[in-house]
Amino acid sequence: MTFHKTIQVQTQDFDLQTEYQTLRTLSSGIGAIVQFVGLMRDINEGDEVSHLFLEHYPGMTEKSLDKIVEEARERWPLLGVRLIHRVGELTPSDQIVMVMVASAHRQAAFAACDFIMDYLKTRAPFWKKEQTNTGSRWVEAKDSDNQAADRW
Amino acid sequence: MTFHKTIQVQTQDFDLQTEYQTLRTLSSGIGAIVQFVGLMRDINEGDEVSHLFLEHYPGMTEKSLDKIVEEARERWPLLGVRLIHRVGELTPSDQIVMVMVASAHRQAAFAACDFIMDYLKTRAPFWKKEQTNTGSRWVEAKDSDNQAADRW
Amino acid sequence: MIRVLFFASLRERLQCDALELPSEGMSTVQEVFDALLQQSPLFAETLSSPKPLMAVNQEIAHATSPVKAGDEVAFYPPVTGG
Amino acid sequence: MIRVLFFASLRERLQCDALELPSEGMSTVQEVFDALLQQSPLFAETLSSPKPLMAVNQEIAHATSPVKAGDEVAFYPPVTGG
Repeated sequence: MTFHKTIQVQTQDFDLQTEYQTLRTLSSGIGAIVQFVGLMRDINEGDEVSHLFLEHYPGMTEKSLDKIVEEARERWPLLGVRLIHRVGELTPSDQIVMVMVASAHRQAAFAACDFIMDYLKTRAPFWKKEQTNTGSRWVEAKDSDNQAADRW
Repeated sequence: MTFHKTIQVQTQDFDLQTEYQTLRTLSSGIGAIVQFVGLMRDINEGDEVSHLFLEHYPGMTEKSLDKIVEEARERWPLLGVRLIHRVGELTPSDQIVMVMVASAHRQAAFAACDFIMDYLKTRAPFWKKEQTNTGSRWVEAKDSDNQAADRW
Repeated sequence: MIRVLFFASLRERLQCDALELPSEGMSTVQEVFDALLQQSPLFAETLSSPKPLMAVNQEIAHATSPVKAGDEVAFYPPVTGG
Repeated sequence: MIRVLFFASLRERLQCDALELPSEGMSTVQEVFDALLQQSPLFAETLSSPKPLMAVNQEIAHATSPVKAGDEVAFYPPVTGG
């Protein structure tokens, strides 16, 4: 079968069940589906967070996500990938991001889903600004040194 | 919050959405949910498979799954695990097994979900018998030598 | 008595789900296994190669694991769940 | 002209979303960056430390990446999606 790929950047929430059913019914050769969902936590760096605003770089966001998925596809024998990342205003427990990978076998699906999330976190142009009791602040990248290391 | 754990061995199908909603709403401290679903493929070892029968060892199955989940919980800071494994008669594209892991962070959820599936595949007493055009046969374990290695 | 269970391909090849063995003189899984080899030529052949996995009271066990009267000992082929 | 974009904390600190620079004499991202440092003391201070990440035409780029008239060059802080 041909490789199935859907990538969406959107403000609205997504329905995991719809996404899963679409992926699952693509082929009876699918033996494993791994799904990652990132949810908004109500606490960060010890402070209560009431809101999150997700900024992105329209155009580059979609291109970079596509590139990440294509890289995963070159490395592992995948049958399908569905990826949705939300932007805009979010509140605690909201779904932020979803990566769903289908393959004939478990190892490929796990490895590719993990890989896509790793790459997304260090390469896709999204930025989080959070609202706490004491005001708003941009979330610090945990690996900010790494990200800039070989650029200059 | 306390650790949430549900383990079920059942003949009936499961609804991923219900499972996900239950896990997701446990705590607003959940930042990551990783889900694995194993589906029945219509082909194995090059032969078309029309049916699968899953035998298990009632009593030991539940105990061994519980042990596997407890081991994962000791290794990673998990907030919840839901695990369902089906037994009995299955047809292609049927859901066989589901492992859902919730944690504050992504790495723990990925690692624990992968670990639980690895251990389940080598330690939980399930056996698959498949029906092909040419008759029925027990599925060979890929790591049968490893499984028996240190027993005798 | 010791209750012995067989599963999957092993159950089919032995044409036996379960049997009871007297527990006298049996202190390890190895001894239960040796007694089973004496049951019949079919048992001797089927159990010798490949050697099965085993559990005592529904916990994974080894040849040297202890057994006592009233225990449930299971023999089974490599598992294929998931 | 070269279109320059800023995002997130960098955009806020520079108080600037986007600007245009003449493309004459500019062949690399480094040269675009150096021209930005000349814009104002605020730009010089904000862009020097920590040095931002960059993209050319919506692809991840390096200081040595080529630029030409009509290109879109973006500077931004480390990303925090996912």
